[in-house]
Amino acid sequence: MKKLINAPEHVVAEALEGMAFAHADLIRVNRDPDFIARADAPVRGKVALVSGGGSGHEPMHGGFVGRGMLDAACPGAVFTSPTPDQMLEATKAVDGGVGVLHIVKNYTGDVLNFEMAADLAREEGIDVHAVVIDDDVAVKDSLYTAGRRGVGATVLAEKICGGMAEAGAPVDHVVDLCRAVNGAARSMGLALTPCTVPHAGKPSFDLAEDEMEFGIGIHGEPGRRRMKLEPADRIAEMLMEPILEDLPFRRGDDILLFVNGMGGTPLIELYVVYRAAEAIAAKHGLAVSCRLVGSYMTSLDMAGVSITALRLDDTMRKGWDAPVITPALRWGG
Amino acid sequence: MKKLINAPEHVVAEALEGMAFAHADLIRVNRDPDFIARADAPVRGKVALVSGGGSGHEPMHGGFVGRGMLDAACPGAVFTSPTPDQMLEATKAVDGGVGVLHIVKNYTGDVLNFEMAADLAREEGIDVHAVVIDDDVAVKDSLYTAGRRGVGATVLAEKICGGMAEAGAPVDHVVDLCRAVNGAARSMGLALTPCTVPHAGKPSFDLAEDEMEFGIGIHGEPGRRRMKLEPADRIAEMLMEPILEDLPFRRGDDILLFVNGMGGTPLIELYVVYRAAEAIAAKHGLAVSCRLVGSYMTSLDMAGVSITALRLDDTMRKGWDAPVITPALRWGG
Amino acid sequence: MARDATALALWLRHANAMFANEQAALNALDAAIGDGDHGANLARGFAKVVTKLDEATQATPAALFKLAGMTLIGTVGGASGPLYGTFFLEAAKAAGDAATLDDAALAACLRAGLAGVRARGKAEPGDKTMVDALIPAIAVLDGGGSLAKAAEAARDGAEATKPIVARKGRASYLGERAIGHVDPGATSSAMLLACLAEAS
Amino acid sequence: MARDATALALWLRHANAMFANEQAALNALDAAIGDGDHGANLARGFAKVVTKLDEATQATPAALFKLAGMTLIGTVGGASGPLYGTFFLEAAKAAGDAATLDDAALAACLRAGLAGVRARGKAEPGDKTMVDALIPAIAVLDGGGSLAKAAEAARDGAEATKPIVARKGRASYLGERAIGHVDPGATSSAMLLACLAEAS
Ligand SMILES: Nc1ncnc2c1ncn2[C@@H]1O[C@H](COP(=O)(O)OP(=O)(O)O)[C@@H](O)[C@H]1O
Ligand SMILES: Nc1ncnc2c1ncn2[C@@H]1O[C@H](COP(=O)(O)OP(=O)(O)O)[C@@H](O)[C@H]1O
Ligand SMILES: [Mg+2]
Ligand SMILES: [Mg+2]
Ligand SMILES: [Mg+2]
Ligand SMILES: [Mg+2]
Repeated sequence: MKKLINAPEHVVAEALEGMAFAHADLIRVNRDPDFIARADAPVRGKVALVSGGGSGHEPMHGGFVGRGMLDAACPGAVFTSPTPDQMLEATKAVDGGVGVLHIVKNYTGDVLNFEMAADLAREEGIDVHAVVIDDDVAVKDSLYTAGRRGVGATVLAEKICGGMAEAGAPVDHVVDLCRAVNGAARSMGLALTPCTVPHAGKPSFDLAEDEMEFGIGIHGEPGRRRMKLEPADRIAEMLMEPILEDLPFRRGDDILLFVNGMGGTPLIELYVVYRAAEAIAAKHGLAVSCRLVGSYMTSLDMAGVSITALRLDDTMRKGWDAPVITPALRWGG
Repeated sequence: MKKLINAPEHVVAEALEGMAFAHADLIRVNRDPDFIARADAPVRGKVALVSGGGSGHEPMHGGFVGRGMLDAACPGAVFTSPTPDQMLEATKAVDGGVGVLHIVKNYTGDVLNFEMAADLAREEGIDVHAVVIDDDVAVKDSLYTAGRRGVGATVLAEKICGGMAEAGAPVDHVVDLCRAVNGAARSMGLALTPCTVPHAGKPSFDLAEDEMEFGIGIHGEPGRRRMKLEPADRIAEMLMEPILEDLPFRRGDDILLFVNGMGGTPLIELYVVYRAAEAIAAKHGLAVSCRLVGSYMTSLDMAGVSITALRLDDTMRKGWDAPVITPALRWGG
Repeated sequence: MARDATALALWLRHANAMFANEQAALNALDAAIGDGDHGANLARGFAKVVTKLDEATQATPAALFKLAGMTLIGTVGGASGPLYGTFFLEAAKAAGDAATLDDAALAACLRAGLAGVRARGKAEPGDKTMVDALIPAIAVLDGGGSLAKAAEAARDGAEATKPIVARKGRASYLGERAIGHVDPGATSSAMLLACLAEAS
Repeated sequence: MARDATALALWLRHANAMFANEQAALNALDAAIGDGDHGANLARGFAKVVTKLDEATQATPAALFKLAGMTLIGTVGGASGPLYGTFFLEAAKAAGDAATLDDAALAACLRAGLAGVRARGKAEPGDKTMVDALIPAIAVLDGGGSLAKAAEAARDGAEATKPIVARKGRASYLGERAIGHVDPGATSSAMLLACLAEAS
């Protein structure tokens, strides 16, 4: 295992300290329980957004804390859901008195821990709402699974809802908007290499030199099927087709297109994939009006890519375009 | 070789097209000769900044084109200097009538090609200046080498000079500032893994599972020496010490600290290194007032890190803090 | 047989020893159909429970269970943290302010714990989860069987998760590929009951 | 012997065939002490030169050299692109508007080319660069020797770069580690002169 770390058990804490040094103007890092809050929290009269999940997906979620996006993020151990006390303390620290939204990725652990935290926060009189994100079309959504996993749409929901919350939207609007974003977004991902969890010290699965793993999640879990490596244009097609069919997206839809790197993939390759993805969208008669290309929701050092498409409406576009000032995402005033 | 590409010979062109799709609001991509210019170029009355170099270092330089940073960037083939016709056309396209600065990394190819381009541009009546960046303390700067390589200071010089040019600084000031930044910045890097150039199809060097390569450049070339893998804190020390000794930095200096990922290193690890680097700076009595953490100057999929320290003065700090709106670096209005 | 908080604390201490020993085995079970952290999660949680037990004696079984539940919730994370945490919190509620628990009262606590796990996780029997170990164990107690017999039933229940697909938790993503692997949570539940039988 | 532009074009066509064939070998030399692209760079550049030659006949040697120089500069990149480009541009200037070049005039062109390379790259003899092949070759011509002899001298000059450290270009970063490897640019220069001797 080749990593720039001191010891597996200290990675999360030390990275948090590094973030605290690097972004003292934007965020405040609380230890024990661990959470990251925006520097000016709580913002009175603003709906607060809290998210969280296992570490190893950086910049998600801590890199999205700041004006116009999240009010707090709770990092768990690597790939392990954080605990309700973290979420409770984060919720209390950022509550502006007009409601808090928990944005939860659909993994049993995340869902259960956030549920408990919400119960506890409500007992303390905070108006907590939760939206579970489940946009991964690689998982069959049926009674016989834990349901689709939450992947790329999480980043979009956090940005869009964060933008509207900052602009003063009331809690019910923000909650509905978050559900709407989740309902209109679909994602699919693929890995060229496995990742190595520091604690485990060895790759999460084996993959031959000419193979890729199709339909992966973000925890180093194997995907839907293993197949021969394909050229980037074909890979983009294989990801876009199930995404477009699933919603389904229709000719004339206006979309946001998000090409995400899994951590070990260089930016030059993401642009090659983005080119193919936007061409495919155009061929399907979709108008791409918002775009994001980069490694925003990662699986440690995994090489790979995921694509997310979101059918936009006016509110979503407004939320997306709104100013955001966080360590990882920044635009506007 | 596992890459999200179609064919090695198309990577650069297709990535450029992907960038053109993804950032149409900020940049304009010219093909044949290839260069990226800011969307509103030429900006009359503003000193124009042009840089360039081999591809494979993304987001450098194309990701730094936009308001407050570069006016144009010229991408060569992967790890191969671009040609003078690219630089000439880019220079003509962004010349605002008050001088153009070429920011050149010190590699023989880059230097010679930019020199020819500058000669040609001057023949066409453009007031071209050039500053060569050579901040890499891993290379002995003597009569007997091509001199220090240009690495991390390039990003800082482009941002700082871009900020001041945007604010209306005349060409002589911008040129002097660029020289000053280069003179006050020092860098050092290290690789945990080699990178794989698409054309070559195999790793640029071999490295055992417990080894790292110390003093690498950004072209997959081997470094100063090969050694056993060390913990992140020790690695930060090994990079910081030669940097701090070389300038030398002195107690009380105010610095910008830049921890840069080489492409295949996840952000969580960069924060672990940043934590150690800032602690070391503090121990040496340095005040860190500006910071950058991320993969901004990469070597394709190489896992590794470089550190750059810059002794700041007021003008540099002003240039750094000035607004920047580019695909890869964005802050301020 | 009536157990006070000190006697019941022995259960949790046994469990801590068990999970410390079996951590790697549980991780391996979880690696096959999940993400490989179940043993680490429980070892971390029960170690913290024992630390807290060492700091202060608990006056009642309810206080002991509540301490265990809160500690597990705050340290385990993942899916099993809230589930085992809920198990002990519900057991605490069922224990009321009794100073000791006889067999029937202890059975009532375990029954309440199971109900809590089912309410929180919504797993049905046969979904390949810890519930598949807990249900048969409680059924034995309901029928007047001993804790030892209940622990045996839990072990059989865990074994019976091997040939089935999962419908809850991470393993459910695998579909048919989960067949042939025992569920790690069912296994840890069986271990927990074995420790209780041994401590009683 | 007087050569017109068509006769000299044969030189460049030979060179193209040579670099296409020797591309891998030159890459390998460059991989040892540089970045492994020297063969690819030259093959790309001379292929483009030949494409341009096919498009239009050049009237004078100067026009031919200028076309070659501009094309190499615009397609080769790296260190060798501007250097070989300058070589041909300076040769073109030396050719003036002559319709043909006799031995002395051709030697003058090559001498001017070398001077251009030295002015641009600032390499001294013994720095382990293409200059180490070009200097002895021009010296042979200066002494009245044939092109064939000059090409031989270039080959010997290239060979002589093997035991020395580099002071220019990428190879200079390697220090002592460059010892034992022939310089790729010196090798390609020797090939270029061999092609000229063959074409004349
Ligand atoms: N909905 C559920 N109800 C009951 N038990 C569950 C449920 N989901 C998962 N489990 C149990 O949790 C175990 C996994 O726990 P653990 O590995 O600690 O958490 P995670 O899956 O978050 O990594 C599974 O083996 C299963 O027995
Ligand atoms: N300053 C210089 N003067 C003369 N020749 C040089 C100089 N620097 C490098 N070279 C020649 O260029 C060759 C390398 O060319 P090439 O591989 O195409 O470019 P790069 O080094 O940019 O990859 C070297 O082998 C050397 O002969
Ligand atoms: Mg887990
Ligand atoms: Mg090169
Ligand atoms: Mg698990
Ligand atoms: Mg080379």
